[in-house]
Amino acid sequence: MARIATCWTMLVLLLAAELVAARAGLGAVVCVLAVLMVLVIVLGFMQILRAPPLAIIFALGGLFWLAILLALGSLDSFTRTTVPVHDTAPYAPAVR
Amino acid sequence: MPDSPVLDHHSPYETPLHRDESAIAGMWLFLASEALLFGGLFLVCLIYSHTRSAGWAEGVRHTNLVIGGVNTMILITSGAVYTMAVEAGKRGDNRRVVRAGLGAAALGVAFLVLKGVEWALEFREHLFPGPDFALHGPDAGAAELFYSFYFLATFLHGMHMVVGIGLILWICRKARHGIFGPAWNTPVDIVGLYWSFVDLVWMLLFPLLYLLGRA
Amino acid sequence: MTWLPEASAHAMRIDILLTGLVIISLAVLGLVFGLMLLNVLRFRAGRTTVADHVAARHKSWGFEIAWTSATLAIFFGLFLWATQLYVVGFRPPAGAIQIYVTGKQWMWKVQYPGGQREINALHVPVGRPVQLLLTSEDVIHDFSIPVLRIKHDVLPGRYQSLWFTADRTGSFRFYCTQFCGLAHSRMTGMLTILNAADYAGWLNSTPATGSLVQTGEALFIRNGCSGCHASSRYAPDATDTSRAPSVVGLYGSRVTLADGHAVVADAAFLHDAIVDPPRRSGASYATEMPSFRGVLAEDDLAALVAYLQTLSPSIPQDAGSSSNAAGAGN
Amino acid sequence: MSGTPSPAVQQRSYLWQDGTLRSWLLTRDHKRIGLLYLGSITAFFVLGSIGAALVRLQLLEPTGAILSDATYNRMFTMHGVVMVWLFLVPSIPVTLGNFLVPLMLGARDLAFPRLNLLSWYLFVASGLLVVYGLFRGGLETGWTFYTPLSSEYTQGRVLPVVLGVFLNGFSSIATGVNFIVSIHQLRAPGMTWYRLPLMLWALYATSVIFVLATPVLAITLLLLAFEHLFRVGVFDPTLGGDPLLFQQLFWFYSHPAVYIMILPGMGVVSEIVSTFSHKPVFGYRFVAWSSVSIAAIGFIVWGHHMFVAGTSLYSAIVFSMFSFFVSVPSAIKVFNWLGTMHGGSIRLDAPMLYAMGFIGLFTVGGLTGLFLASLASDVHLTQTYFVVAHFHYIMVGGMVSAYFGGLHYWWPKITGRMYPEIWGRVAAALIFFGFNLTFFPQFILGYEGMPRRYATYPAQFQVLNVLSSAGAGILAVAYLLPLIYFTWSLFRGAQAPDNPWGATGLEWQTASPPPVENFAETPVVTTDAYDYAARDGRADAARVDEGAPHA
Repeated sequence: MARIATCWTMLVLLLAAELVAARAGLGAVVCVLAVLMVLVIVLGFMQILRAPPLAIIFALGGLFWLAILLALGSLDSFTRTTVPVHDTAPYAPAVR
Repeated sequence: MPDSPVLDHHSPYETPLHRDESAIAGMWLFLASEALLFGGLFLVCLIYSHTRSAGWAEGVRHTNLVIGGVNTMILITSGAVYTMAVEAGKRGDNRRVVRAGLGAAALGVAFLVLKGVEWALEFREHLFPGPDFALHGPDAGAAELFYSFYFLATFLHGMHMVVGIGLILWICRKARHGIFGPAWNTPVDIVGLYWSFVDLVWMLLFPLLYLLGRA
Repeated sequence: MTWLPEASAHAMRIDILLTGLVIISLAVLGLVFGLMLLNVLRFRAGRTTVADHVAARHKSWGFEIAWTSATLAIFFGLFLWATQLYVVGFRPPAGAIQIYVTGKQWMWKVQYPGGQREINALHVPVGRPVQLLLTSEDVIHDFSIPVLRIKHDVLPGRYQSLWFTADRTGSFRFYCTQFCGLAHSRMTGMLTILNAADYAGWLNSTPATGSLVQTGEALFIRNGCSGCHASSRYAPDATDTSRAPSVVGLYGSRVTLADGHAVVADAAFLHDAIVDPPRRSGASYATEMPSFRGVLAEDDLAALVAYLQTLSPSIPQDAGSSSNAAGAGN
Repeated sequence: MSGTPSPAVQQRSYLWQDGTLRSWLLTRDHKRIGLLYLGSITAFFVLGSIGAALVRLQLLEPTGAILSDATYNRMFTMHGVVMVWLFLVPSIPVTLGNFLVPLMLGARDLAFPRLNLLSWYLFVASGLLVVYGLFRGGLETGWTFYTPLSSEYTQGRVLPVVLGVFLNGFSSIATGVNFIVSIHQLRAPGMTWYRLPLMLWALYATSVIFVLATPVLAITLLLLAFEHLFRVGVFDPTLGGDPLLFQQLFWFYSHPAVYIMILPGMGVVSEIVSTFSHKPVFGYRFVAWSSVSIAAIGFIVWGHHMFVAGTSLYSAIVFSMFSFFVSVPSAIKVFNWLGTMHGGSIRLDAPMLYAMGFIGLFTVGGLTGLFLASLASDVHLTQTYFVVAHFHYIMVGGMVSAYFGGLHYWWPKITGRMYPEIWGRVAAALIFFGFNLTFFPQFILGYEGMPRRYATYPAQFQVLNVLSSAGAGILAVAYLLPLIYFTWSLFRGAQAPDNPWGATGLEWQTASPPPVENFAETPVVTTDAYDYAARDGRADAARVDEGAPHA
């Protein structure tokens, strides 16, 4: 019971901190706080440390593959040079 | 998922503990799978919020922070309340499982109602991407991308909420018959994992949809 | 069937790479099939005594490490070789002729620096670097020139670059190789590689922006006519009349109408047919042509008719003798 | 040839105990669910083959022999969608895998029997949705659904097809979760990880991909459905969205999906090669871990589908390098199978012929994969018939051969009947020949530059296309043969002994067909997988007990 109350309080505090950080324009801090909230839920509510060891393996595996998806999936977008086509395209039809 | 405290003779397990551990591990594996489902959305967000940051932030600034914040509080509380049901299940206190479960489900419904109100407001403000999209200017395209993401992400999360509420009600019905006890409460546990996961996803979506880029 | 020619030095380098790959593949295939055959011949059941199971099991590490590292080494060499040839594609030389190519369901529109345009055809000089700047008006296409061993996807909203230096003259096909809808397989054209003098002559004889014929061609595309009427002599779909009659050679031909009588498709007929589409006898097309009354102004119609006339080069006409000759507006 | 099995066998076998339709449709027995799957994917295989047949008939003539452009486009889309999601991806895992995983583990059932049944219903529902979409209106986007063609420029039935594939994904995830948890939790006493049959290692690796890649496909299709429904969305180029992002997400699933299709085939081949060489698999641990590393590396190579798509140079180089890496474990497997045959005592029964066909054709497919992993040559060859030939060598030459090999190998166990051996060999040889005639010319076509998905083509390509279509005709006959003689063997085949091939796996230690509870008593494993010395020793001992002279 006390554990749940503690976790709930921590989450509420983190949420408040998130709002403050967002107002201050600290994007990175917001991200860190969001990850902390996730950790509180995983450790406090889902009690992953008391789950069978297999569950921890599965959770870490999911996290690992998520990292692959995000890292390699964004690699192209972040290293690409794009030449956008504007309205003044050279093949603008001759009339109108 | 096991549906009774005893093993029937076709069960592949040796002991009930063996069965319950497998069920919990299986649920975690399913949640890993779910994480990658939302992972696709996070990738979309990660890319556009950097490559099209100006318009994306403009979209973020038009979301309803009050409703979003209240909803986050509701979900935090709902998660905490359902975790009480899990604790009660471990003690075999079926009445508390029902009460906490119904409380968590009610909070979940409140979340969905508020979300619906928020959507209605956004539709009225023409924030749904399309020909009569409300925002104009050079970055309007990226703002529309943001709203495509916003509506799909909240829809998908909402669907998970609906499934979660359904599962909680199913647990409550079972608990009313008093079938959970210290020896067997795996379904309560498993639904708790799912409900916390839905919670967890929102804790990530909330900053992405409402906070990052607002200032 | 003739073997695919190489029309650039890059194409030759790609072929050398491919030859290398083929040789490696044949060697490995020979090894695999050879060993399989030898094993089957040598160790058929009943031909040998049962092997010593236990002894065979623990000797594998040496072999495993050997063939793993051998494959790794070969693969890494191949990777470097192929990558270095690929990187070239990202570095167009300065001073290349820049030609804009726009993909559209289902045609290629090509525009030259001097304002010349053509459809489903590309003329380039031999020996000079050419850079194609590719974009699309709708879906993703892909511009592929097999004789040059290059291709690139063509995306809406941004330019892709594809460059080459052709080193032999001739006419070769290019294709759309990214599936783009109904008439994907008809989105092909001809690359003509000319020597310097012929290229200059071709540029001079091709009308630049603003001629009546060019205006007409633009209208023909923009109003959707080209979606149904085959209009290109270069594309393999020149005879495709499943959706609507071809307009290639239509001008000056005899057309039998639904009420039975035949007329010669002259300029007046074409004009009226656009405003008030006639029914032909015994013809059934997948699409029905809408009326363009009120959609097209009279000067638009004049331009369209002028363009259509250029598609019947053998018929003497008021507006020049072919699309390559100067149009009526010049 | 004997008639019906003895009453004793009937009573114990999973096939005969309670034969009502209801008991089949509500069964939680993994063996019966495997058979339900077998029936459904056979139907989809036939459907997809009809699509292929029409495509090959059309291409007999440069101008297109029988179909309009629109119908041709629908047919190759139908062929692709049905074959990939309704046949190849499920094939070995859901039929043989479902049947064998518990038997090989020495377990009574999979970890979640009801989830298993649910996955079959999801599969059937998804199949019906896809078929509905493809036949009521049709779809002409190719199986890859590239945006914006599929979202904003098609009138086709995008939604039912996409929803069908979406549901199909959840069927896959359910199967994957079931297999992974079963292999972790339900191993018989003594069955350590390094005693698992290689089939299980392969299925484990496959399941990892099922569970972790499929959800990304699901979300991709959801984004696509959103975009198609509202004609605006996150890939929309008119908003400055990136259509390539769709391809990134799509291939994040669809490239690993290639390994979903091929890994179980490799597992089957490992079993067959070992059994018919009567020798343990050479380099067991390497083969086992190569499965896992294929699954893992398979996740980081998807960008090689996009070398000409307009991605960045860095991304292309990184993905090309990883693509070369992924072929190393495949090479390890091929060499180890050859090592297994060396020094064995080889019998060339039909399953072995299929397995050898797999090794040969998969090698061709893998080697031509190098042409496509190499950046510069990929530019020339991609999106031509070279690619078509390459992946058919892997998928059809490799995977379908392994599937048929596995069906022949375990048919006695599944049904309790032997198939006619002569016909099995004839079909195997015919498939090998017909397959090569169909697809080898396509390598040349691709090099010559013939683009894929063309309803019409320049006349210079006709000769090779006619050859290819002729091969397809032979292949069609060759695929019909097993269908006929398997059906025949159900009624007239000889009674199968418990272990007709002299194999070592636990599945061969129970009756053919197995009883409902799989094993009369839980088996205890005391030897490594493929320990023929121990098995032969036991068999000899049994013979001595019976008073037979010692060999």
